[in-house]
Amino acid sequence: MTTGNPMMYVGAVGLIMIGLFTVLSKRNLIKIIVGLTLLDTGVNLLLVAIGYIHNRTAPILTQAHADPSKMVDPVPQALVLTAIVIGLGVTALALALAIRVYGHYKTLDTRKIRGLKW
Amino acid sequence: MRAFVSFSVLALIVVGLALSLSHIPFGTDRMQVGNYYLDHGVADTGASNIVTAVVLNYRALDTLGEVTVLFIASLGLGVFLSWPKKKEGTQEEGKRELPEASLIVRRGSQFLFPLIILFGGYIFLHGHLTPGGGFQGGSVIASAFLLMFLGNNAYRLRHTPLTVTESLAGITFVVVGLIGLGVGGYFLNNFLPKGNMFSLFSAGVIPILYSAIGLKVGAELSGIVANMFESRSER
Amino acid sequence: MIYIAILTVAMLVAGLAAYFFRDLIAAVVACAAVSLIASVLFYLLHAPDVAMAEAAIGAGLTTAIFVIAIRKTGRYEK
Amino acid sequence: MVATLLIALPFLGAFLIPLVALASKKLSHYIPAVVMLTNLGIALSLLPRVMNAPIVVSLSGWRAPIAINFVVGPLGLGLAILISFVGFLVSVYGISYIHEEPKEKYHMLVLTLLTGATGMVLTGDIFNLFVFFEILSLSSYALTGYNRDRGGTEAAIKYLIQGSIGSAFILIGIALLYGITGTLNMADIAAHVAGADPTLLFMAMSLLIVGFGVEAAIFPLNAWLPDAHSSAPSSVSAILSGIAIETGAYAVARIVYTVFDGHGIMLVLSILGVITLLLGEMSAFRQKDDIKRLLAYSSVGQMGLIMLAFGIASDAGVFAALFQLVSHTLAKALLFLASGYIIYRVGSKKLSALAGLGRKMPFTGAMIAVAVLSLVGVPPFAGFMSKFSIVRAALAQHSATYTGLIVLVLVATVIEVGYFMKLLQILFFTEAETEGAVEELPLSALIPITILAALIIIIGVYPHMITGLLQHAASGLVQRSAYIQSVLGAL
Repeated sequence: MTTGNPMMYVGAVGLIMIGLFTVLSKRNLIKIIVGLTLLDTGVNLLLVAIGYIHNRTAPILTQAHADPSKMVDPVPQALVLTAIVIGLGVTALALALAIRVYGHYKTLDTRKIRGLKW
Repeated sequence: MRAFVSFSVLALIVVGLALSLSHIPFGTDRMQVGNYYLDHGVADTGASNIVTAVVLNYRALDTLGEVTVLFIASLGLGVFLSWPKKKEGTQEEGKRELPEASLIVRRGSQFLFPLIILFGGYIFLHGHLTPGGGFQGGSVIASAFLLMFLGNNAYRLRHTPLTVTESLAGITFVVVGLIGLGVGGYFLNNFLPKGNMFSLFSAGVIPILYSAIGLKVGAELSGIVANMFESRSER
Repeated sequence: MIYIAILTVAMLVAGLAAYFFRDLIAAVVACAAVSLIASVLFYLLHAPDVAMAEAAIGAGLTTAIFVIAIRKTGRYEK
Repeated sequence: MVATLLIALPFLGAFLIPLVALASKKLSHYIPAVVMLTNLGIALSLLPRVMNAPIVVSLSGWRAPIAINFVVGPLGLGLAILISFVGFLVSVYGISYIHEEPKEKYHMLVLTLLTGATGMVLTGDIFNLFVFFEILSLSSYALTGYNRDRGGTEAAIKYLIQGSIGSAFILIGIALLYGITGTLNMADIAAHVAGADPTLLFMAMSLLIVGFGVEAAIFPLNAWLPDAHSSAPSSVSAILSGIAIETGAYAVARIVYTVFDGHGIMLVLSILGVITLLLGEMSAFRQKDDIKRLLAYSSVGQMGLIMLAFGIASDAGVFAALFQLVSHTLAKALLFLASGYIIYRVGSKKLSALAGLGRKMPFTGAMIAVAVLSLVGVPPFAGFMSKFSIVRAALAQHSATYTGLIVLVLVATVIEVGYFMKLLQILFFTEAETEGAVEELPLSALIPITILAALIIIIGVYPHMITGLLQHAASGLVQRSAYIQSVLGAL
C-alpha cells in the first residue's frame, strides 16, 4: 500500500452512502433495516481505517511480535467491537418490531402503514 | 421530492466527509492515548492482547454499557415477540412449517453442538492472549443454538436458565467492578495479580470479566435467536 | 495493493446488490457478503478481533435473524 | 468514589430484576424505585462538595485521558438529581399503572433508560456518551412499543429508524474527532481541537449535533416525537418527555459548548430553537383530538425554547435554559402521569371525553391546572421564573436578532396560552357528557403528582432554592477552560 491510499476510505464512505440511500429511499421495512446494517458496517470500517498505520502489525503481543511501537492503534478496534454488538442489538430490535408491524398490517410497505408515511 | 431530499442529503454528506477525510491521511500515526495503551498496556493489565486490555480495563465501562445494550435488545424482543397467551392455538404450538430435517443433519447438529460450545468457551477464555474474546465467543455459542434450531424442528430452549445465566453474568461484571472500587479505589479496577504474560491465568480480572461477557452474550444472543424462532407472525 | 481495491469494489457491488435485489433473502445474502468482505478488510487492517466479531456477528448471526424475520413476514419487496 | 455508585447501582439493579422476578414478581417491580431513591440520596449528599469543585472520578484506576472518567460537576450532578427524582416518582407510579405483561421487563427497561440518562449527564468521555446514549435510546424504542398496539409499534419503529441514523452520524462524528485528536476524552479533545482544520471540525460538529438532535427533537429531526410520546404508555411518555429529550439537549449543549467552543453555531441553534418552538406550539394548537398528542407537541415547543436559550451564549442564557429544562420536566411529567390514569379511567384519549372531569376529580384537576399554568408561564409557578429568565437573558444580549427572536417567543406563548386555556376550559367549564362520578386517582399516582405540583409551586415562590445550583451549572458549561483544567489537571 502506498502512503495516502484512500481506497479504504472510499469503501467505507461508499458503504455509508449505500446504507443511507437504502434507508431514505426504500419503502420495505426489512430493506430499510438492511440499509441500517450496511450503514453500521460502513461506519465501523471508517473507524478501523482511521486507526490503521502503515507497516505495523496487529496490537497483540506474541513472542514473535513484542515491539509495541510497531503496532496499529488499538482504540478504534475496541470502539468498533462495541459498535458491532450495539448494531446487532438495534437490528434485532428492529426486526422484532417489523414482525410486529407485519402482524398488524400484513404488509411491510411503509406507504401502506399509516404512521410511517413521509 | 423524496428522491431529491435523499440525494441532496447524501451529496452534502459525501462532500463533507471527503473534505474532512482529506485532513486525516490514511495510514499515518496520529495516536495520542493509543501510544500509552501500546507502551503500558501489558504492564498495566497483564493482557498481551492490547485490544482486550482497552476493552476490559481502560474502557471497561463501555463494555458494561454494551452488554447492557444487548440485554435491552433481548428484553425488547421478549416484549415484542410475546403474544397474548390465550389466543395461542394448541395445535400450532411447537410446530413449524418446515419439513423434518434428515437424520444426518439432526444427528450431525447434535454431535457438533458441544464442540461448538467448547470452541466458544475456548475463544472467550483466551481473549486476553489471542484475537477474540467474550463477544466473539458468545456469538459462537449462540450459533451452536442456532444450529440446533435449524437441525431439529422440535428443538426448544428453556428461557429460565438463559435468564439466570444472563443476570448472573451481568451481576458478576458489576460486582467485580465494585470489588475493584472497594479494594483499589476505582470502579472496574484490575485488583488481582497480573500473573505471567502469555499464560492462561494472567491479566487479573480480565479472564473473569471476559468469561462473564462470553456467557452473557451467548445467553442473550441465544435468547434472541430462540425468541425469533418461536415468535409467530400473526395473531 | 491491488487486493484491497478488488475487495473494496466487490464489497460496494455487494452493497448495491443488497439495494437492488427485490428478493429480500437475496438482499440479505448480499448484505452478509458485504459483512464477510468487510471482515476480510478488517483483517487486512490488522484488526483480527474486529474481523472475528464482524464474521461471527455481522455475517453470521445478523443474517440468521434476518432470514428468520423474512420467513415470518414477506419474502418479496413490492 | 461514592459518585461511581450513581452508575454502578442502576446497572446492578437492572441485572438483578430478572433473578428477583423468578422468586417474587411483585418484589421485582419495586427495584427501580428503590435504586432511584438511593441514587437521589447519593446525589444529594454529594451536592455540597460539588458546589465547591467538580469531582472527577477516574474509572479502572487510570488518570483522565487514558481511562473513561466521570465529571460530577454542578451541571451533571444537578441533572442526575433531576433524573433520579423524576425517575423515582415515575417508577412508583409505574408499579400500579402498568397492567400489560411482561411487567418485570417494563421495569427493567425503565431502569436501563434511567441508567442511560444518568450515565450521559455524568460521563466525560465522548464514546462513553455514545454508549449511554444507545442504552437510553434502545430502552426508549422498546418502551415506546410496549403496549404492542398498532400506534405504539409504528411509533417505535419510526423512532428506531430515525434514532439509528442519528447514532450512525454520532459515530462518524466521533471517528472524525478521533482522527484529528487521537483521544476520546471530551476535555482532552477540547484542548486539542483549536488548531484543527475548520471544515473537519464543522463536519464533525454537525454530525454530532444532528445525531443528538434527533433525541433532542430539534427541527427538522423531530418527526418521531409526537407519535412516540403519544402512543407510549403514559408513564413512559412522562420519562421520554421529562428526561430523554432533555438529556439529548444536554448532549447537544455539551458538544457545542465544551467540545467545540462553537460560538459560530450558537445563533443557528437559537433560530432552529425558535422554529421548533413555533412549529410545536402551532401543531399543538391545531390538535383538537388527542390529549397526549397535544402534550407531545407542547414538549416539542418547550424543547425549542430550551434550545433557543442554550443558543444565547452567555451565563444567563444557559442558566435560563437549565431553569426552563427543570420546570418543563416537572410540569410535563406531572401532566403525562395525570393524563395516564385519566385516560385509563375515561377509556379514551379524546379531549372531548375529558369534559367536566376537573369538577369530578377536583384534586387531580387542580394539579393539572398547576402544571398547565406553569408551562404557560403564569406567576407564581416555576414556569414563570424560567420563561422570565429566558427573556431577560435574550434582552441582555442587546442585539436586534435576539430581540426579534424573543418577539417570536412571545407569539408562541400566546398560542400556548390559547390551547392550554382550551384544555382547562374543557376540564373545568364544560358540562360532562355523561353523568356519574369518576374516581380520583389511586394513591400511587396521586403522591407523585402532588409532589411534582408542590415542587412547581415551591420553586416558583422560592426560586433561590435551585438558582444557586443552576448558576454554578451554567458557568460550568460556559467556562470551557475551567472544565478542561478540572479534568486534565494543570497541563
